[in-house]
Amino acid sequence: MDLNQLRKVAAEVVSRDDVKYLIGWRRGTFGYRVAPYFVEDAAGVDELIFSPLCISNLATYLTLVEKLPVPRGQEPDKRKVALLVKGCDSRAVAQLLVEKGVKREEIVVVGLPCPGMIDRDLLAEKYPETDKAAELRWNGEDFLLVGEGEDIVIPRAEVLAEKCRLCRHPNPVLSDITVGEPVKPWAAADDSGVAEIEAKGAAERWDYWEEQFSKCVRCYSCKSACPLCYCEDCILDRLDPIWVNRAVNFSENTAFHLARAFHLAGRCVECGECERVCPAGIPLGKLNRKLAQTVREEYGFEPGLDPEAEPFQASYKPDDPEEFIL
Amino acid sequence: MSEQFKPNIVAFLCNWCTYAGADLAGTSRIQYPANVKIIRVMCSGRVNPLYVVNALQQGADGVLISGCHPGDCHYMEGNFYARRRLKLLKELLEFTGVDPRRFNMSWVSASEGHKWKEVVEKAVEDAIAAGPFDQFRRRQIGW
Amino acid sequence: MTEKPKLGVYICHCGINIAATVDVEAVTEFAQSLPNVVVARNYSYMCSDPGQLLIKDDIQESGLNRVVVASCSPRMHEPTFRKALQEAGLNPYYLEMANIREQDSWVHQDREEATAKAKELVAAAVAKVRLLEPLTPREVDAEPAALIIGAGIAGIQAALDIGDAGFKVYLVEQSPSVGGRMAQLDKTFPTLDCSACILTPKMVDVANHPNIELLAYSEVEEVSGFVGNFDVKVRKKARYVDVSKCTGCGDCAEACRVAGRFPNEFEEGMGKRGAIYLPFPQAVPAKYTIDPERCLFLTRGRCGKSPKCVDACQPGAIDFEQKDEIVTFKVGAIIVATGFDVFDAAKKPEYGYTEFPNVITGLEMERLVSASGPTGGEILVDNGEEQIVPKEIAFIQCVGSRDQSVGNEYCSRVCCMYTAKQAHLIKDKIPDAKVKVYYIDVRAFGKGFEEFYDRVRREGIRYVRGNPSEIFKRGNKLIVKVEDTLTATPLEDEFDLVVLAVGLEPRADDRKTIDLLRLSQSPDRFLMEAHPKLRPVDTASDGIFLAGCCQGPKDIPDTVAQAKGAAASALIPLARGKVSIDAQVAGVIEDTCRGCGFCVSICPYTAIELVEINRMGHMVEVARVNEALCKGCGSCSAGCLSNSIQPKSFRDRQILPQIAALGGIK
Amino acid sequence: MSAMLLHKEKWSEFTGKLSGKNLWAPVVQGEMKKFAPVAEGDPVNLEEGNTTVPPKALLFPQTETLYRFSAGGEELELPEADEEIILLGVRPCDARAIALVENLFRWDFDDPYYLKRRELTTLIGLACNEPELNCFCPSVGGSPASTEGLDILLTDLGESYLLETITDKGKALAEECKDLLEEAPAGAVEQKEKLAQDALGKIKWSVDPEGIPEALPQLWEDPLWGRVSAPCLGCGICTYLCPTCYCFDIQDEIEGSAGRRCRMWDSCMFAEYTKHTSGHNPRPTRRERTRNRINHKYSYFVDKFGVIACVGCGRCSTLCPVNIDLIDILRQVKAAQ
Repeated sequence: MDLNQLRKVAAEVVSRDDVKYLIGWRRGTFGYRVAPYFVEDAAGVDELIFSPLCISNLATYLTLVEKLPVPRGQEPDKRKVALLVKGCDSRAVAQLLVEKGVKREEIVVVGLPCPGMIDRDLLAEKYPETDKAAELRWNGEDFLLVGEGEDIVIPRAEVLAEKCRLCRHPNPVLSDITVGEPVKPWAAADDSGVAEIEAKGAAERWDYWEEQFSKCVRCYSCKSACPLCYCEDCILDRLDPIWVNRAVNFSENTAFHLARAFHLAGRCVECGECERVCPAGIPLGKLNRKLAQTVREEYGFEPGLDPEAEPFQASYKPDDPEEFIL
Repeated sequence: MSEQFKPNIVAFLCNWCTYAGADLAGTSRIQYPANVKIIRVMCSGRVNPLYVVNALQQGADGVLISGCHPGDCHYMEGNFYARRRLKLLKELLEFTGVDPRRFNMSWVSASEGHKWKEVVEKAVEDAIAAGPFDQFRRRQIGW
Repeated sequence: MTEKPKLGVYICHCGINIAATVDVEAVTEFAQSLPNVVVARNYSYMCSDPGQLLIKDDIQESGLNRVVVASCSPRMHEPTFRKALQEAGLNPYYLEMANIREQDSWVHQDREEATAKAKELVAAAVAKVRLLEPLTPREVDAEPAALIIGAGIAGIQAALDIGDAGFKVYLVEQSPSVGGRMAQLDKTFPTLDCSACILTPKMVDVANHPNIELLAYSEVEEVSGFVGNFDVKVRKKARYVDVSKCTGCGDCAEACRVAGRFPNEFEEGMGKRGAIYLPFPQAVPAKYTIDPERCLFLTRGRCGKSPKCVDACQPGAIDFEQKDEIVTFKVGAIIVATGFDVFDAAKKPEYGYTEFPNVITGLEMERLVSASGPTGGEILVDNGEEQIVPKEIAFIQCVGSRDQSVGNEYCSRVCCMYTAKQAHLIKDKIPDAKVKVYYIDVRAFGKGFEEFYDRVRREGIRYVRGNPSEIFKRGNKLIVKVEDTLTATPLEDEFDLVVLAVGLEPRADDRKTIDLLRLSQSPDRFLMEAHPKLRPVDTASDGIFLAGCCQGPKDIPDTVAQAKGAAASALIPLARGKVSIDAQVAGVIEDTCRGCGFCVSICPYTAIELVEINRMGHMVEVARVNEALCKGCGSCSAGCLSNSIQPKSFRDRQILPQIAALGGIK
Repeated sequence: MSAMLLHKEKWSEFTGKLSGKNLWAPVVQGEMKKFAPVAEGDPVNLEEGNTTVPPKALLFPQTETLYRFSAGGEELELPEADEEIILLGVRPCDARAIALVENLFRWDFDDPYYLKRRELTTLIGLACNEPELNCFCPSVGGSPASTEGLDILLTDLGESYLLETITDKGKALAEECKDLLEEAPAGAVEQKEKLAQDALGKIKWSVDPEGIPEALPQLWEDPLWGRVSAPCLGCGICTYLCPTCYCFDIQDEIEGSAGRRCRMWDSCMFAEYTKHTSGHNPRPTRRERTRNRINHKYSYFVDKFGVIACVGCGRCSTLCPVNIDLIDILRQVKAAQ
C-alpha cells in the first residue's frame, strides 16, 4: 500500500469545498490499536494510515454522527463526508444506499482494495501488545511486524481475521476514487464457525448460546459499532411497547440478540464489527453469518453488492422456499 | 412428565383465511386440542417475526402462524412477505438451539376447517415433544 | 386519551352453544378479577336487543370506556357490537371480542379445558382493549357506476337493475355476444317457457339501455382501488370488424373461404361456422367477429387474391388493421357474474362420451331439441352407422356431480330438472320413444318442480334408481350396464341415445378472476361469498359482489334473484354517493421513521410514499400513508425495523400484551 | 495488621473452607474473565490481571430488584436479605473503587441495598506483582499493593501467599482459617514490599493529575472534546466495565397486573441517558457525553468527595473498540491547559 498516494488523494478530497471531512484511520496510542480518524484539512492527512490493523468499518460513522437541530434561519451543513472503505465496508455503504440511510450525493467514497486484516487478539497472543504503537504491513501474502531492530514476518494464516478468511469481496463494490490496485480475491474459506454450531444437536446449541448470551452485559457496543444498526430510536430501547426489558439476564439477553440478528437478516454485510467490539467475546458474527448464508444459498441474494437492489425483507419471489410450511 | 404436559401454543392467524378456516372448523364442530390460542391479525404479513420470540419468552411452548395459501392472500402479497421473514426467523431459532418443533407455519384457507384441525394437532404434538420451554421464560427471572 | 380504562366484559351463553361447554359463570368471575374490569356479566344472547342493552346501560351508568364481548367470532358480530357501543356514545373501536364459540366451545368437549381457554382468550382481549384507540371511519365519494363481469342472465339482470336505478353500468362480456348459457337453452323448466323468448328482449335491452355501456368481446385486465373507487382497465379485443359499419347482414360469413369448417362453440360443437361469424342468430350485439385463430388472412397473411369477406361486405366494415383497445374507467362497485362450465364428460371414460357419437351431454341435447339448433329442432343422432331418430333413450343423472371420484362432492341442482324437461321434450317430439332415467336421488325442490317431475313420470318416462357402471356398444345399440338398486337387479339395457346429465363446474378461467379481484374459493372451488347465509352475494372484499353460478350451481330463477340482490347491494354505495373507509389503516410515527422505504416496497396497494419533512432543520424523508388506499393489512409494519408504521387496532403495543396474556401473564 | 503465610499446597483447602461461605473468585469463561461462585477445587484464575466485569457487579448488581408490587396490592414486597459473600482475588484497584463508590451510596442518602451488601461482603485482595499494560493506579493515588477497601490482602510470594489482615472482618476470617495459616517468617513482609516496589516500576503509563480537576471546567468548550470523541461509538463499554462508574436507571417491569421496580446500570455514554421526555437532549452528541465522563471522574467527584473517581485499572482504554484512551485524553487536557 502506497501511503503517500493515499494521503495525496485524501488531501485532494478534504481540500474540496464540498467535503466536510474524511474519515480514515490513524495509528493508535499503544500496541496494535488503530483509531478512526476524522481528517478536516490537508494538513491532517499525514497521520492517515492503511494497514492490516485497519479492521474497523468506518461506514458506521455515516449514520452515527449526530444531526443537531439547525437554528432557525440557518442552513444545515450539506457538505459531503468522505470515507475510506475496504471491500466489506463498501458493502455497508451500498446497503445504506439501498435503505436510504445515506444518499449517494452526501458521500465521497475512497475505495481501498483490501488484502486482508489481522485479528488483533490472535496477533497479541503471539506477540503481546506493548505500550508502543506497533506498525504492521502487508508483506506479499503475509504480514510484517515492523520491529525496532528487525522486522518479523507473520504468516497470513496465523493471524488473518475470521471475516477476511471468509471474505468474498475484498475489493470495494463501489467507490468514487480507488487507491491501489485491485487485489485478487482469494478462495473464501468454509464458514467452519457456523458449520460447527450447525453440527451440534438442538440442546447442545441451546447450551452453547445460553453460555454466550449469559455473558452479555448489554453495553450495546454490537449495536453501536454496526454500520447497519442505526435507528435513532431502536425498538429494543423502547419502553412502549417493551420488546426487551432492560434487565440483564439470560432471557432478555437472548431476546435482545435474536432481535438484533433478525433485524440484520438480509442486510448484514458480514463486516464483523459486532463480534470484534464485544467485550464479552460473544460470537455474534456467527448469528449474522448463519442468516447471511441462508439468504445467499436459499434465496441467491447477497446484500450490499448493488445499491439499487430491492431490500431483501421488503421483497419476495413467488417461488421463495416454503418447505417449512405445513 | 410429557404425559401430563399441556403445552401452551400461541397462534397468529390472518383474518381472511386461517381465522375464517378456524371459524369454519367451529361451525363444522370439528374437535381439536384446546392448547392453541389464537390472536387475530388482518394478514400473516402483519406478524412481526419478533412476536414469535416474544411469545416464547412470555410463556408459549410453541408458536403457530398461519395465513392464506400463496396467491390467495386477501391483500395480494402479505403471505409472501410472511413466508420470507418467518423462514429467516425459523433458521435463526434453530441455529440458537430452539427446538424447531416450537415453531410451525401453515397455509390454511377459509374452507380448510379440517386442515386447521390437522395443523393444530401437529403443533400440539410437536410442542409436547419439545417439552416446556421454561429456560427462556421472562417470568422465571427471580429477584 | 389518558383516561383510566374502565372495562366491561360480557360473556355470551349463545343459548347452550357456549354455555354447554364453557362455564360462563367461572369465566365471568375470572374476568371480574382482571385489572381495570369494572363490570363482568354473562347473558344468554349478547347479540340480542336485551343483550346489547346490557352493554349500553353499563356504558352509560357505570361510565365504561372499553368493552370486551366474549361470544362468537368477530367475523360474525363485531359490527353488531361496534354499533351498540356507538349507540351508547362510545367510540365503536373501543371493542375487542374473544371468540369463545367457533374457536372454543364448538371445537372442544372437555368443559374444564374449554373454560380455561375461554379465560385466557378473555384475558387477552382485556389486555388488548385497554390499549385500543378511538378511531373514526372516514368517508370518501363513491363513483356512481358499476362494473359487471359476465353478461349471462345474471350479469344482464344486474346491469338492467342498476341501469334502471339511474347509474352507469359497464357490462363486460368475454365472448362476442351477451346471453351466456341461458341463450343456449331451448325451454326452461318447469314452465317450459322458451328460453330465447324470455332472454332475447333482455339482451336487446342491455344493448340499448342509455346507462349501460356494453363491452362485448372484452376482458377485464386490471382492477385496483377500493369500494367506491375502483380503477378498471378493460381490453376490447379486436373483432376486425368495424361495428359502427357492420349491419349484421351475414354476407361476409357466407362468403368466407373457410365457411362451415369449424365447430361452433354456441352449438356445443355440433354446428359449424367459418372464420367470420355471428355466434347465434339472436346475438347481441348483432355484429360479426373474425376469429383471429381461424382466419386465413390473419394467420397466413393472405386469403386468395383478397379476402372474400372484404369483397362481400357492402359497407366495408372489415378492418384487418384493427387493434385491441384498452378502455379505463372508474366504478364504485363490481359484480362478478362469470357463470360456470359444464362438466367435461370425458372425465368419466366409462360412459364412452368421446367414443360414441350417440352419447351426448345435456347441453348438447338442448341444442339438439332447439328449433334454432344445428338440426333445426329435429332429434337426429349418429349411431355410428347412420343418422337415426332415436327410439330408445337413456338419461344418466349426476354425471360429474355428487361424485368424489371427479372431485365434485356437490349437487349441481339443475340436472334432475333439466333431465325431466328434456325427457318431456323428447316424448313431445318422438311420441313412441322409450325414455329411461337412471338416477341416484331425484331432487325436485323448487317451485313447481315436484309437480313437473310427477307430470313427466305420468307421461311414461321410466325412472330407474341406479348409477350405471358402464356404457358399451353391442351391434348398433348402446348398452347401459346398471344395477336397479330398488330391486337389486343387474340390467343391461339397450339404447339409441344416451344423454349424460352433466353437472356444473367452476369456470376453468376463474383463476384469472380470483387473481384480478382477490376473491376466495369455497371448498367446491366456486367463488366464495362473505357468509354462506347472511351475506350470500357479498365477497370478503367490500364493493365486490357475486351473482349467478360463479358462486355455486343454481337455476335461472335463483340466478336472477341473486343478480337482483347483488344489484341492490352494489347500488348502496352508488346511491349513497359515499363509502366509509375503514379506520383500521396504518399510520406513521414520523419522529422515529428512518425513511428507508421498506414499507413503500412492501405495500401492495401503493398506499405509502416517502415525503420530505423538516426535522429540526434537516430535510429528511419519512413514510406517509394514503388512508384511502390503505387496507390495513399491516405487512408494512412487520417489515419496519423501527416499528414506525403501525396498523391501527393492531399495533405492536396492542398485540404484545395479548401475547403476554396468552402466555399466562395476567 | 498482622501477616501470615498461606502455603500454596493449602490453597485448595483454603478455598474449600471459604466456599462454604459463598466464595466468589475470578474464573475464565471463554474470552471473558469474571467473578463466579467457586467450590473447593474449582479452577480460580489469579494469574492474569483484572476481570472484564469489575467486582462492583456483586455489590451493585447490573439489575437489582428494589421491590415487587401488584395492582391493588397494599404491600410492597421487599427482597430477602442477601447472604454473606467473600470475594477472593480482588485487585487493589477494584477494591479501592468499591471504597470510592461507597462515598456516593452514603452521600445524601444511605442506600440500604448497596450498604447492606457492602456489609455482608468480605474482600480478599491480591497484590499485583505483574501490572497490566494499561495500569496506571499510582497516577491516581493507588498502588499495586494498596489495601484500601480490602479486608485481607494476599501477595504471591512464589511458594506461598503472604496473607495480611486489614480489617476486623479480615481478622475474623483469618482466625477461622488459622489452621491453614502459619506465622509469616521473617523477611516475608519485606519480600512483599520489594515485590510491590518492583511492580510500581513495571507500570508503563503515568499522568500527573495535578491541576486536572481545576482545569477541566475551564476547558468546557475546548476543541479537544470534539477531537477525542469523534471516533466514539457511543457504547457502554467504558462505563459499564469501569469499577467506579455507578450510574443507574430505575425502571418498572410490568407483567400483567404485577411487576417489579428495579435498578439497573446506565451509562452516560448512551444518548438516552440525558434525553428528556420532550425529546430535548442537553448532551446531544458524543462530544458532550465524553466530556461528561471525564469531568465526572476527574472534576465533579473530586469536588464532592475530594478524590478522583478513577482507580487507574485501564479497562476503558484496553476495552475501547476505537482506541479512545483515557491517558491520552488526560494528556490532551493537560496540554490544553
